[in-house]
Amino acid sequence: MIARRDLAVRVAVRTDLSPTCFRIVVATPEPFAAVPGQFAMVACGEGLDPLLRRAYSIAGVARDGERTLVELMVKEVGRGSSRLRRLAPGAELKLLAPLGNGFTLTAAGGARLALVAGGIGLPPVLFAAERLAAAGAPFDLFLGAATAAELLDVERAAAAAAACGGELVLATDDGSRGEAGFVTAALARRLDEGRRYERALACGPNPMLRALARLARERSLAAELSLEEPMGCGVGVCLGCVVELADGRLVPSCKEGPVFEASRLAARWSA
Amino acid sequence: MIARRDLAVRVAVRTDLSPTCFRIVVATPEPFAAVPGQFAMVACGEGLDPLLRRAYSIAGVARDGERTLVELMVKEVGRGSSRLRRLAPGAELKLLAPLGNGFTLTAAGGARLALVAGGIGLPPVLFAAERLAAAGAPFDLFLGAATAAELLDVERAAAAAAACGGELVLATDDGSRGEAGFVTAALARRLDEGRRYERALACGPNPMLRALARLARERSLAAELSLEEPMGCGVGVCLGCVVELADGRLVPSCKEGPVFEASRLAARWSA
Amino acid sequence: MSVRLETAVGALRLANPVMAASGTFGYGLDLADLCPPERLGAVVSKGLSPRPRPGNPMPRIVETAAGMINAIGLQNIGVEAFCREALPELRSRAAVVAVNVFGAALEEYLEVIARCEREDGIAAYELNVSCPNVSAGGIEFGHDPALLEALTARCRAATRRPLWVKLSPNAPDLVATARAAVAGGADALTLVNTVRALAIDAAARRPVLANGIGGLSGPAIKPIALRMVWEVHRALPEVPLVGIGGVETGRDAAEFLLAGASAVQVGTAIFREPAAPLRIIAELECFCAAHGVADVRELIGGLQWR
Amino acid sequence: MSVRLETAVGALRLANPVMAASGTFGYGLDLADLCPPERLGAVVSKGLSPRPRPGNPMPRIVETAAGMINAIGLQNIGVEAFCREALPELRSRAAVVAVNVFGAALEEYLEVIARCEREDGIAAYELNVSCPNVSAGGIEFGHDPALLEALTARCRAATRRPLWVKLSPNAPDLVATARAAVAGGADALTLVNTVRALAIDAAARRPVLANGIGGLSGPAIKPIALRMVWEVHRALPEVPLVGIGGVETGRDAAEFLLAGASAVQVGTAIFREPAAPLRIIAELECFCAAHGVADVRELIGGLQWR
Ligand SMILES: Cc1cc2nc3c(=O)[nH]c(=O)nc-3n(C[C@H](O)[C@H](O)[C@H](O)COP(=O)(O)OP(=O)(O)OC[C@H]3O[C@@H](n4cnc5c(N)ncnc54)[C@H](O)[C@@H]3O)c2cc1C
Ligand SMILES: Cc1cc2nc3c(=O)[nH]c(=O)nc-3n(C[C@H](O)[C@H](O)[C@H](O)COP(=O)(O)OP(=O)(O)OC[C@H]3O[C@@H](n4cnc5c(N)ncnc54)[C@H](O)[C@@H]3O)c2cc1C
Ligand SMILES: Cc1cc2nc3c(=O)[nH]c(=O)nc-3n(C[C@H](O)[C@H](O)[C@H](O)COP(=O)(O)O)c2cc1C
Ligand SMILES: Cc1cc2nc3c(=O)[nH]c(=O)nc-3n(C[C@H](O)[C@H](O)[C@H](O)COP(=O)(O)O)c2cc1C
Ligand code: FES
Ligand code: FES
Repeated sequence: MIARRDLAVRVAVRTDLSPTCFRIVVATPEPFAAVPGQFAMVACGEGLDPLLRRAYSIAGVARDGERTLVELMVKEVGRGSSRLRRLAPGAELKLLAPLGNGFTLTAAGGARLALVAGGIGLPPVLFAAERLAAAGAPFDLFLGAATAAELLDVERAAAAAAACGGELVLATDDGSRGEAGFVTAALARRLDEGRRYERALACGPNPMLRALARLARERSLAAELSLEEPMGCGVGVCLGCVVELADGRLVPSCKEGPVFEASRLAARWSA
Repeated sequence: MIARRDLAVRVAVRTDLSPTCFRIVVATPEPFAAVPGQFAMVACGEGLDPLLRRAYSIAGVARDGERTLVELMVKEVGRGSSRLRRLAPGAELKLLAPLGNGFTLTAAGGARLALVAGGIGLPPVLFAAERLAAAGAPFDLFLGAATAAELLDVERAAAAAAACGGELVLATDDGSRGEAGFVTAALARRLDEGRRYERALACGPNPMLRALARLARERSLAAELSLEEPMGCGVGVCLGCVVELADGRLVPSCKEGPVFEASRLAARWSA
Repeated sequence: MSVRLETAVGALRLANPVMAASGTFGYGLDLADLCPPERLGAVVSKGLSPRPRPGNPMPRIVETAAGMINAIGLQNIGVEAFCREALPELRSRAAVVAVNVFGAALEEYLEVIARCEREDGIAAYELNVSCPNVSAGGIEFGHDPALLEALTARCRAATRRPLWVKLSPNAPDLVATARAAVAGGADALTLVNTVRALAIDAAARRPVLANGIGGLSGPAIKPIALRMVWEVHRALPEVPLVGIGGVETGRDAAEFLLAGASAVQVGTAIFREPAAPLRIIAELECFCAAHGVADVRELIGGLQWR
Repeated sequence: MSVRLETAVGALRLANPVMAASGTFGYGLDLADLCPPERLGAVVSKGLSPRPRPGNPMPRIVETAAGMINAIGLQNIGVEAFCREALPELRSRAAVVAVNVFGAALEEYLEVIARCEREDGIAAYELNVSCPNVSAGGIEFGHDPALLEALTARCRAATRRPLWVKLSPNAPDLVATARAAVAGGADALTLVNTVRALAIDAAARRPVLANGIGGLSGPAIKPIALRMVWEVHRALPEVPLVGIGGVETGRDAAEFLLAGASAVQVGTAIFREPAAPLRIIAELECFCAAHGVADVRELIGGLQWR
């Protein structure tokens, strides 16, 4: 594993993925590697506004000649993300990464993984899918969003799933594309049909993660959830991001997470 | 005179003038006009950093088809100016203008004006020169700077001066270009040689303005000085920019100025 | 959805809850082209003293992180000039005007009020007992509950118009100060004034401001001001409050209302954007519409403590 | 020009005047890869209580304009775990360690100190008497001079190590509080802790933080902190001070030194940039070199009042 560093990077590409979401690829001459599920703390804009960095999951890492490209996918929501959106290629950025623990990508020989993403929860899940595809490990990929326009990067997701014969399941709350309803319901239907998974790996909004944790408990499915608590530092020193575990401990999700085994979390996560 | 407005403009051009100074030309579809010596309050960057707008003298106004171009010249010094420097064409900017009173450009028939600029005091003086040149009014143009590299836009200044047979006098503190020493000394030499001016119009650092005010008092030369007090609002309501007049009153320089008749200012300006 | 923006500070009805703060909007007309005073809930005049005051030497303002420090020293044209030069046009525009009153001694407050009592078109008095800039000035009144009660009572006796007392965030005991003002007869409390602060020019080894200490305002102090409004509202739920400190957006205004303010004032934001109060009114209306608030008064004190 | 960066807080000598603040640098080792503790003037531990504390419910932090509000609730691993898990490596790195001590009652402060007295490698104690987060907690000590003097005196009697008292900016009378701590035997005063503040989620009509009120830190409070350091320095010029509040740059550090601090602490800036203290040391050195300051101690209290 590569040590975390505070990298000064430059924007290589900034493209829109949807009316509200966009991709930022930054380039660094430094060696860099990350595990899907790890994240970066990004200084969004010069000066003091916003004051704190924002956490973004790493969506991919690629070598490009002398430099390493690191990909992020961001939804424009507030101060930080709107600053990022306005960056042009060449703009400088500080990025502390890789942080956190990441998903468990190994599976017992031949066993299948279920990768589940909701909305802007896609980046770590897509990163995991592409890593698994490259390794020839089987998985199904479940992508959910409120509406068709918010299903991001579907072609890349399809290619990753296809690489090892996995299914790409799309679901939208409004039924405008793929199956209608929540993506966790789509997963439940597969389980009902008898499909078996070694483990589910998921990232998305809290209600989705809760639904998945419930499903996992009911069906005795192992599940790893990537949580997004508000973060102050991303490195375990502010204690602003703690998550309650089943044993009552409050642990910093930036350090012990952001990925947690669903069964380790306090009961309210699967209540 | 056109009413002040809070204009949302876009950067049309951003070019370097020297290692530290640059030109920004912004475009607005609104009608706009200004008198040399007037200024704009510019919101330098989104968000709260920096909090207050910065005052910049208007360096020129030109019509370009459907839009009006407004020119500023800025020296990179701190938070605000460095944000401006990093703007790319197309970037949005808010600009409250025109503000303040401006220079008196009319002269009694045929009488000559002395236009004096020090360093980044050039913009309002160059604007005045170009207006006078267009009107066929005679003037000499004195440009001073610490060193040759900080003499800005000399060709444009030369063209303006040449247009009505005026002299362009360059002076640098280190003698690297033009006459060696302060620009006010260059003016004093012309006065010594018997050249007569109806009035001097000046903008530059305070020590230069003080030297000019002294010279004006000693030689009974009328002089208008464009002052640069730190400004909070630019529109007369914060009282952060007051200037002491000879009669003891403290008046907001953004409203009653920024251009003041040297003889109206408190004695310390010409002491 | 149509939103009712009318509110009231005690008996004084306002068309909307957004006022321009004292010292940041001149005498009400300086920015009339960009922000017509009659469109605001009210305008509060620059602090007026019986006679003109020159104020402090320069520099008087300095920017800080998301804030600014000022030590203007209460420069003003005096109550007489205000009544003659500004008030007539404010009246003819039907602007709601609150006069911010400042005095170096109790008698001076009374002098200002007495002069104003001769005029129509003044909706309220706001006593500035909290300006941290003039050492011989208002600061003692605002920091000593007994003194403040006496001052308020004397001013109360001098007018039947609404009387607001503007509290200092630097008072040793904010709630005690608030109680004292109410005991003296204040109809409403404005909070907060600026926070005592210092900026240093490290290269020169001097304070940046000629006065040394000044008052911090702007977004930096908003979380402090909100806390204080809430504390006073909780202690004195019946007392109308006017919230102020770093209001920049309609959402900020809504936050102050929720914390217990009946209206807000906008100060430093006007320096950044002269029409800020108009934008804030529009944003507040949008906020209400988006959150099913038909009457802005539903927000007042509506904070649900956890 | 070579610059001497050594300073001293009372009898405690430090290689440079920049420390990591309590609660923002973990137990001294969490960021050792990015900011080695031994390169700092000192590191101050997260506030330690006799036993581990779980802290407050979430959310615990919220960003504000140039600041943040926290209500962590003094979550910590307890003094025992600190002594066993962190202290040995801090010792072997030769880091200068100050232990930030917190107790819900006087006896708890003494318990923490007693446990630490059994360990080598602790350079000083810093009493947190000012945390505004735990209602049953330290806040009373810091707001009541008599109580604070008694607490300090009891802690003083329990150790011969340097004893610092960290003051609250929310105390009704800062200078009285400072005097009380000194009267109780404090060797130095750290100021300031966070400023009581409130953030409101207007849409939810609730405080953003689960605890409601929290403590404001970051650049927003720097001008307030600087003013307080200067006020205490002016009142008690002989007392060593440690300045804290919004230090982001070497220039900020120089400003605190000029205002009377012998050293500074860096808090929130570490969240923005884990290596901020190292950058600040370098910038302070540059500042000194550029301004002809051969020894950083020349700056201490060097502010020339106008
Ligand atoms: C481990 C981790 C990974 C993340 N990965 C991604 C990612 O890949 N892509 C992406 O777009 N975002 C991601 N986020 C969220 C991101 O960090 C920011 O919170 C988000 O971009 C909003 O920041 P902002 O400055 O634009 O909005 P702000 O101005 O901070 O806030 C806008 C709104 O969002 C809410 N909000 C702020 N922070 C959070 C949070 N952490 N979680 C939920 N709501 C919040 C605020 O309360 C506010 O209502 C991640 C967060 C974490 C903790
Ligand atoms: C009427 C007027 C016209 C101006 N015209 C121009 C112009 O045409 N081009 C131009 O480059 N600048 C001009 N200025 C100066 C400009 O407004 C800014 O002060 C300057 O750009 C520095 O801002 P900053 O944010 O970059 O630096 P800051 O971060 O604000 O400060 C950097 C340094 O400059 C000092 N400083 C800040 N404001 C002033 C000030 N007003 N005067 C002197 N020193 C100051 C600070 O003390 C600090 O040391 C003008 C000012 C006024 C009042
Ligand atoms: C430049 C300036 C001048 C001020 N003058 C006065 C004044 O005369 N009387 C008064 O009561 N408050 C005065 N104030 C305080 C403001 O009215 C207000 O209480 C404070 O600035 C906080 O609000 P804000 O953060 O919106 O600016 C002044 C503030 C500033 C910035
Ligand atoms: C998240 C957080 C936790 C803190 N925990 C403590 C603590 O345990 N003990 C303490 O004395 N101060 C604590 N503080 C206060 C800081 O040490 C410091 O006094 C304050 O943040 C101001 O400095 P800054 O502006 O540099 O952050 C904490 C501050 C923050 C932001
Ligand atoms: S974000 Fe600071 S501890 Fe996790
Ligand atoms: S800058 Fe505010 S009065 Fe002139």
